[in-house]
Amino acid sequence: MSTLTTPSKEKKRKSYASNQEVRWCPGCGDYTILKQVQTLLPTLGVEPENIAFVAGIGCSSRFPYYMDTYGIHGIHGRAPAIATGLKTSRPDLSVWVITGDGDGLSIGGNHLIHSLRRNIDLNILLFNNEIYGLTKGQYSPTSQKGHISKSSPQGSLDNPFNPLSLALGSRGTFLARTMDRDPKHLQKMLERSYQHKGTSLLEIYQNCIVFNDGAFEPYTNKATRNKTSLYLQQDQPLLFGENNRYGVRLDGLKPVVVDLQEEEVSADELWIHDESDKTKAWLLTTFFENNFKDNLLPRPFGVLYSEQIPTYEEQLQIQIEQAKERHGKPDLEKLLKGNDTWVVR
Amino acid sequence: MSTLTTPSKEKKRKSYASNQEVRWCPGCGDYTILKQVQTLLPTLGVEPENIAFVAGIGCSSRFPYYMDTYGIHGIHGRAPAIATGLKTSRPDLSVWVITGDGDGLSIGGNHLIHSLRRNIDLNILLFNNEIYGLTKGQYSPTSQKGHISKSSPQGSLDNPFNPLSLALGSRGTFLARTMDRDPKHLQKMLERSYQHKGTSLLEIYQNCIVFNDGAFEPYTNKATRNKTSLYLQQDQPLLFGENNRYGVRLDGLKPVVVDLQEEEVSADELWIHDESDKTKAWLLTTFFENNFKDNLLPRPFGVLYSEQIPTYEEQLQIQIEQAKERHGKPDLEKLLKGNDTWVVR
Amino acid sequence: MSVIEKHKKVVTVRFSGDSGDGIQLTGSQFSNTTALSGNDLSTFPDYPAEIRAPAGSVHGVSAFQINFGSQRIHTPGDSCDVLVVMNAAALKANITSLKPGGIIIANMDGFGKKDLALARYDKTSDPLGDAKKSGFQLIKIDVTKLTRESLKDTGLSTKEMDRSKNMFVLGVVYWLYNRPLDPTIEFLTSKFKSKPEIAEANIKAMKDGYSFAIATEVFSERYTIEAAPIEPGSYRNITGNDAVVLAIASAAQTSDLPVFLGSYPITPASEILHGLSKLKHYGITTFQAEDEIAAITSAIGASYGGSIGVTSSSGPGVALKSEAIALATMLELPLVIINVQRAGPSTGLPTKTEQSDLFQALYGRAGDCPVAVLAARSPADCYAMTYEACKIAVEHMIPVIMLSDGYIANGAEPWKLPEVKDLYAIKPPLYRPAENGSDASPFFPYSRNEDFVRPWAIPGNKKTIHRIGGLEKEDQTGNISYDPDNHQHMTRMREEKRDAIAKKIPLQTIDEGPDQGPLLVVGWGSTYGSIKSAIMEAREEGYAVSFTHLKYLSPLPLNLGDLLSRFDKILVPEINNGQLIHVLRDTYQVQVEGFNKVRGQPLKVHELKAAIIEEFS
Amino acid sequence: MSVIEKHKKVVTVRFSGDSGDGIQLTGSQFSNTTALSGNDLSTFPDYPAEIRAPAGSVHGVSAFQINFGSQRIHTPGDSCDVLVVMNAAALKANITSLKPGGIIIANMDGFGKKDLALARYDKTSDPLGDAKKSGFQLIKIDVTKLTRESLKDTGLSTKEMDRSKNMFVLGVVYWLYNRPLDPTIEFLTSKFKSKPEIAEANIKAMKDGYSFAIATEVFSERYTIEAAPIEPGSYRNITGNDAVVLAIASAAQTSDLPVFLGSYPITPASEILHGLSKLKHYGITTFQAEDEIAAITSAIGASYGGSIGVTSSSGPGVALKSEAIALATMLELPLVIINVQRAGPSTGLPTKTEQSDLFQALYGRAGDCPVAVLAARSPADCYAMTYEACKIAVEHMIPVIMLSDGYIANGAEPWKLPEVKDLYAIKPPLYRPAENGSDASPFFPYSRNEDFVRPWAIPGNKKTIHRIGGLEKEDQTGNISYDPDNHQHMTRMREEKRDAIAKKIPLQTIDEGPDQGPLLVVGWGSTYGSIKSAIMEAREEGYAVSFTHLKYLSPLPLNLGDLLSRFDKILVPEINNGQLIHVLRDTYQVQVEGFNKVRGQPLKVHELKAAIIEEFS
Ligand SMILES: Cc1ncc(C[n+]2csc(CCOP(=O)(O)OP(=O)(O)O)c2C)c(N)n1
Ligand SMILES: Cc1ncc(C[n+]2csc(CCOP(=O)(O)OP(=O)(O)O)c2C)c(N)n1
Ligand code: SF4
Ligand code: SF4
Ligand SMILES: [Mg+2]
Ligand SMILES: [Mg+2]
Repeated sequence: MSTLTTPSKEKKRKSYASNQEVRWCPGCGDYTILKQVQTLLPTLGVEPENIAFVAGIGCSSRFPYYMDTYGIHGIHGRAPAIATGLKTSRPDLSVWVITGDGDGLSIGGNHLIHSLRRNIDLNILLFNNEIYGLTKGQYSPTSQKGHISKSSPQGSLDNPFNPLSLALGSRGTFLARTMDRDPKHLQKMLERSYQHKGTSLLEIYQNCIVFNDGAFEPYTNKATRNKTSLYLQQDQPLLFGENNRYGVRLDGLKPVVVDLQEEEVSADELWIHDESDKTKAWLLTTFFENNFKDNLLPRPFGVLYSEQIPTYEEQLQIQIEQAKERHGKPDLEKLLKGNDTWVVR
Repeated sequence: MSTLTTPSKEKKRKSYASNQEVRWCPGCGDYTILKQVQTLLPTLGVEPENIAFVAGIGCSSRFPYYMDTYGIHGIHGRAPAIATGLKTSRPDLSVWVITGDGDGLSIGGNHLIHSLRRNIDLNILLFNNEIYGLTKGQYSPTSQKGHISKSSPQGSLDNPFNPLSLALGSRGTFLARTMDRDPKHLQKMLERSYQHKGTSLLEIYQNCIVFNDGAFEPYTNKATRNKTSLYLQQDQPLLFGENNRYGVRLDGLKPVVVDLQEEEVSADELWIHDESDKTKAWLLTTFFENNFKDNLLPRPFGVLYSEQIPTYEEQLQIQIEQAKERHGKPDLEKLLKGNDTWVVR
Repeated sequence: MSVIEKHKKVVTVRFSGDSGDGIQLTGSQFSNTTALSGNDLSTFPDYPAEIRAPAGSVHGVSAFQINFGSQRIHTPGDSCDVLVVMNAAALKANITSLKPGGIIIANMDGFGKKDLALARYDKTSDPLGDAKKSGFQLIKIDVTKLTRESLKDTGLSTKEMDRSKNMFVLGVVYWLYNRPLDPTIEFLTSKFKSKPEIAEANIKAMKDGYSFAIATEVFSERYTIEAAPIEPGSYRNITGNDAVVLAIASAAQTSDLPVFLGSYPITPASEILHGLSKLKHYGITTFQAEDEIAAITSAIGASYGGSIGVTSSSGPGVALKSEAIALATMLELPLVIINVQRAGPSTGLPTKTEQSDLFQALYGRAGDCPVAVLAARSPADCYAMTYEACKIAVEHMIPVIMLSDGYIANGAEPWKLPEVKDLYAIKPPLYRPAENGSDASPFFPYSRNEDFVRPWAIPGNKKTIHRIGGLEKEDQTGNISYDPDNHQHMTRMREEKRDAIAKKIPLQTIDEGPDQGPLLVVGWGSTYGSIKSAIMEAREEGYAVSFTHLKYLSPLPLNLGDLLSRFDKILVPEINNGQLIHVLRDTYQVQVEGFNKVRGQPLKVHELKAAIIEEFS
Repeated sequence: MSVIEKHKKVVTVRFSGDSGDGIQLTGSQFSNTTALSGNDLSTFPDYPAEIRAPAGSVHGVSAFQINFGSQRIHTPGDSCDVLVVMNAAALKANITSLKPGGIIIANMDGFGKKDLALARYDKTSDPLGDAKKSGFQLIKIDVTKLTRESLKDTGLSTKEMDRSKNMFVLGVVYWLYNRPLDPTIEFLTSKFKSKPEIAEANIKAMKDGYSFAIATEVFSERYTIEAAPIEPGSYRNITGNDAVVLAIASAAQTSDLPVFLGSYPITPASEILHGLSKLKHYGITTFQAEDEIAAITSAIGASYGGSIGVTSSSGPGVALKSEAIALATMLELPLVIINVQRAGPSTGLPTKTEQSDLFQALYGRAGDCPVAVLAARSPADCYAMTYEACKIAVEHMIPVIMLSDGYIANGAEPWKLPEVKDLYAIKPPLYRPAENGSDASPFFPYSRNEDFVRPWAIPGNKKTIHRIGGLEKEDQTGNISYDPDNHQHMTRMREEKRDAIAKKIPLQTIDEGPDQGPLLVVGWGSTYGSIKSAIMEAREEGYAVSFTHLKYLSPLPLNLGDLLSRFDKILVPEINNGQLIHVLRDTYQVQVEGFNKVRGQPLKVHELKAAIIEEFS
């Protein structure tokens, strides 16, 4: 499957676009994400009437209005909870959650971590722009420490969340990272999120051109991105840099960057990516904190972790079936009677 | 310092006990924890008027009433937030948070993870009894999957949180685990929590004798606890079992139990505990999930992780000082005037 | 000395003892037998606030009160004729609820030195002697000793034998009120099916208690209470929380809709979650959410998907749902919010009752945010009003708050079983155009029917694809609109939709007394029984007082203003600091007086009666 | 053609253009200069709902309206005399706000084909021509071209030059109203201190705009507006949100207490967080919490620690705080809750104004939960009422909700600077016994003074160690109490404490008109200006209408009932579906009529005036 948009695809894409005018700032990263979602959906074999987009509040959370599918623009932070009710009661639907770093990690952090542990089959797209866009530029739980914003004139004091570490600590079963500026990879990751049965969390680096322009510059800028971004591929060694010049090797528990041009390292000494390895996944999420230090670890993009365990709603269905088997057809009369009745004549 | 209660200590302990009758169920694990806290405090050199206990709602959250210190019995789940306001505005106080697995991880999960990432100097004691006690026995976010309770008659469907994994994923800087039935260790861990500058999370396995009796039986029962519990000691190898018969070794990234009587393993091949190693800490928290599987990993007790970074309130103080330096003594008149004034005569 | 047989119209008995003494079971057995004997009755369990307080302590006392008679019974009784106390703490905690001259049945083995100390009586005191001196009739029985004696040949351990103490006492009380033992024998046999020796022991203890009462003539009188004039039919005892559960199951059936309950445990509402979680085969899904906000928002998500979304909580939990209730109001989706009120504000007295969340229900949201508000008047009425809440929510696409409270949630009364086939229908305004039909007309999610209700189009249909949200929506299309006139229009529509419900609810009727006169008492919610009793007593004494009771608080019945205007004075009793009184003053600009008690308890009939009579002086 | 010089009493000018056109800066410069010229004025910025809509589109239009005159000014004006439009979209969005026959100053370079298309005008249409046909006066200026011409020698890029377009227009308007250029020259010089070439360019463009107006005689008339009769003193322009910030800083100083603000960003309240976060050196700590619940509970924690706890939000955020407000009510700690209302319910119209959170403020909590509620009537009044809120919260140990709204939060008016030394004192009821003193009397955290206020004892003092919580507390000791009578007592105490505040607030006075008569208009909150203007106009036309405006909503002023009773009719205008009207009906059982607009906008003076006059027919 080619992930680039061909003319006929474009037509299909439009069939998933609602008639509402898209109202993000010109140049906002949200546009590409919208486009890739609209491009992907027609290829999945799910009809639009069986898809629902659920969002909270934020620039990104306007997303559902632009999709010609079912959808709910909820209240701030509650999208995962709304989606939980929808998916649990309607397991036949494909339910997508759209949230931002403020919506999903600040006010909505609790719902996010709980849906991750419950493993409800939701596709959560976290539009991370490291800022509160809609409220015009306060620092968010993913803003770099020291970030100067309207509400932090002397720099923010909070250590930012590392969203994927948090998700792993919450027992998330599918964790991936991508960015608005790489539509091809973005679409691939959207597809993988869709395919995963269980809660999938896809963190999307999204540029807010107005309040936090260039936050992900190191990973998108042509001059630097080679050195800063690593694209994960299942069963492949961790390689990055121009012509895959660099690799990552495990020195005990410590990930170390090796320059394959300078050092004599064979491919099988390198770290081989294994999505099912939770410890490796943890290490990959922590590349985050090591960034900009001596041992300049790149930012990993791709599927960091994927684990197939039963979903919440699957198990619920089993319990429903069991209850039906045990109790037979509901007999309201009997239920109302309970155990002790008497008759007055 | 001996941690056992001697007669004079008993007197000191009483001086930290309020005159309110303690009203937990007879045999509840909360009693021991209360006693150990009351025993420890007099040894710390902080006067009771400079200590505050802040709690949410739950059996455990009644704790502040029983301490003769300052204290707030707040609302369900919000203790970390209340404590954040108190500690941030009163960095001179020693602030303790008392919470339960429901209070702290269900309704209050968001405040907990945010205080962890902010690293405010709070000592959070998480009384984990894997059940909602006060509301009479519903399953909690730490209840084992399949737990049959009043609200899960066919067994709970949720994967439980692994509280320390969650905390590590939230960038917690001090994570430890202890249990009600081991007063000595409990007291040691309380002391370590106190000593840590930054948010310390101490998970305390606490037996709810009424609604979830025996939840931690494997770790407290004399017959089994040797095999199931591992006590971490800084710079010491991971050893457990009768006469430290077993050790834990790292096979690449995989922790493996070795029977030192059967296998020829030298002490330095074993995993040496290092509180400052975050990757090791992660592996230790995941022993949780490996429990009851082939490779029967023990449950680690002790300090899993400890990292010294600046606290929120320290940094805030610096900003306050900077602001004072930059702006000088507050000049209300000037502030009110702003930039543009005119005079009407 | 021979026993005098007397007839009585109404009797109140209160069983009390330590939490471990099986008081609740004793009480419910006595209730069942009483119901089978044809009496009307009302019961109230009084649990300790602590989960399990130290044995023998005052705050560990558990009690169960039953009021029964040969006439209609509306409350568990202000105070009791007979007080059973299993230990000293029980006496201490309950003596104030005994009528002057009332009977104390005391287990003497619970009045040892240790028991007195645990109950915090003075070492040297003799509380039973003091009680006798105060004019109470004292029946001393060595229950523990006698039970052990009775069971000595069973081979049970002392501890096991002691568990039957309550049955011994129950036997005594059965004798006192001339009750058959069979119902309890049947119950015990089935309950301990797998442990027949335990069933045997309990039955023996009860029989021996009964015989003991005959043989020892401890009582000089014995009472018979004739059957009450009760409407014929099948009955069961039911608590308010159980009634809520059954109503929701009923609504699922009659509407042919799935139900989704999102809930977070809280006293005294948790039993609704517990009860519904057992009914998966009724198409009912329960979700124990991480908090109240997730509870209600998950229910909203499910409503969008085509379920009846329900959420249950108590005041502080409902406070957390305010923002989401407003979302549901904007989305115009069905949503049922059950609020089992408790004494507040804040954590307050969580195990005590109050009806102080009326303000919150009516007004507790940002913006102009009209919802429907109903209130149940008794345990059994929780069935009717919850069913009604589901019907209104679904048929009017609106959030409905159903107010219950700790008193009726835990209290029980006989409930005449409805005929399932007679349950009135619930007709969701579902809109499902045939997907392959030729109907090309576009779908308008915010078009409205004659009751201002929008169509409910659930995901899965290609022709009704639409999105909804909390931003103001354009009339008809539901698209976002910032148009000022549209906002004015939609604000009005939401209000008119709520108001239009008034056409569907019953007109307000007078419950007691003439439909005009000097004094009307207006009640709402769980005070019904107390007010009814007080009114009946006052009327018997010749006072021309009338009574009406509100079950619909928003919208109010269309004729209420007219009805109120026909009385000279209006008195509103409430278990709060005055809430409905403000609504009536505001809505009808009538002079209203309040009778307000905020004691965490049901209204006392005699106090209210006195207040009513006072109005005539 | 020579220019006629005219005098005018009141003028309204509306600047509009694309978000990128610098409209807000233009407006605020015009305001400053106008203020310095001695006029009274009122301004309102009208931002687009989107952060940054596509350039040239209608929803990307930004506007700034100023109403100024030689008499007292109370609103930014219903409609404008002069409308400046920088492009076609601006015309489309704002033409309805121009008075019949009003002047349009149009930048012709914003009316090209592309501009028309972006504004969604028909390809073939000529909106300016149409406007002229409708009787508007049209002044066409090629602003872009002229500005580029003006700056062609500066060496700036075209893009840079175009940034001065707004200054060119400002020059034109300055000429039209006979305004000096110096204040803006000064402003530009200081603003672009580090970029003098930009300052120069802007100044040149403005001067050339001014000269252009003189030279080309595009206008046939020119206006002079005399200074208004304004109280002598120092003035500045202030928005409501800025005023809140300054009031809190002032309260910190006069009370000698630290302030802790816990807040979570939300439109239109965020500026309070922004403003206070710059004032750390005033003893003000700001904490951007993870949500509104953490925001308020952190403030409660800080209050316990001895700070003035403050939290700021808007309706949906305040809804989330309900449970915690009840906690603070129980804890009896100072807490200030600023609610900058916006149009609801739910997300509603977040950038639009409304005063529909009064119900929520008064009643939106579980249980009987009395708090104090105040409301500011104008941008500058936000200072007075926020200061008052701090004072009441601290001196009465109670949560105080201060209601502002989007209109006054963003709108600005001249504010007479208070003398710092004249600010009245705030006296916290701190209780700090000497630790080494011999005073052995025990400390009672829930004892009360004559105003029912408990002592505030903060951690750090050995003699006042105590614990508080949300469970009902025993009178005096503050220990947990389940005693029924105590609960009744404490419920009453909490209410009486709130009610006692009434003794401390000013009696209600009549703002306009006689203190008795046929009609009284009662307002509250941000409608003050509109009502005042409408009343003054109606009175000038001879209608005997009076006006009173409420700033204290709970408790209400002691004499309000008396005051209301002296009028035959009462009219309550509100920007909601009717809220205060219910409070008055309830409290005073008076007949009240409502004038309710729910359009997300301030009340229109002429509409209200018409409604007032209607009352006399
Ligand atoms: C209860 C509530 N609190 C606060 C807000 C204000 N608010 C709207 S969106 C937002 C944050 C948006 O940030 P993010 O989720 O990162 O989305 P972005 O705009 O950056 O895409 C906030 C604070 C709200 N709408 N509701
Ligand atoms: C807002 C709110 N929701 C629900 C409750 C009811 N509630 C009180 S404690 C509790 C859970 C207690 O569990 P946990 O925190 O584990 O404490 P434990 O009793 O087990 O010590 C719940 C659900 C409440 N008091 N307030
Ligand atoms: S403010 Fe930022 S995130 Fe929001 S639409 Fe504009 S560019 Fe995008
Ligand atoms: S219910 Fe459980 S946790 Fe609560 S006091 Fe009793 S034993 Fe302890
Ligand atoms: Mg963001
Ligand atoms: Mg627990």
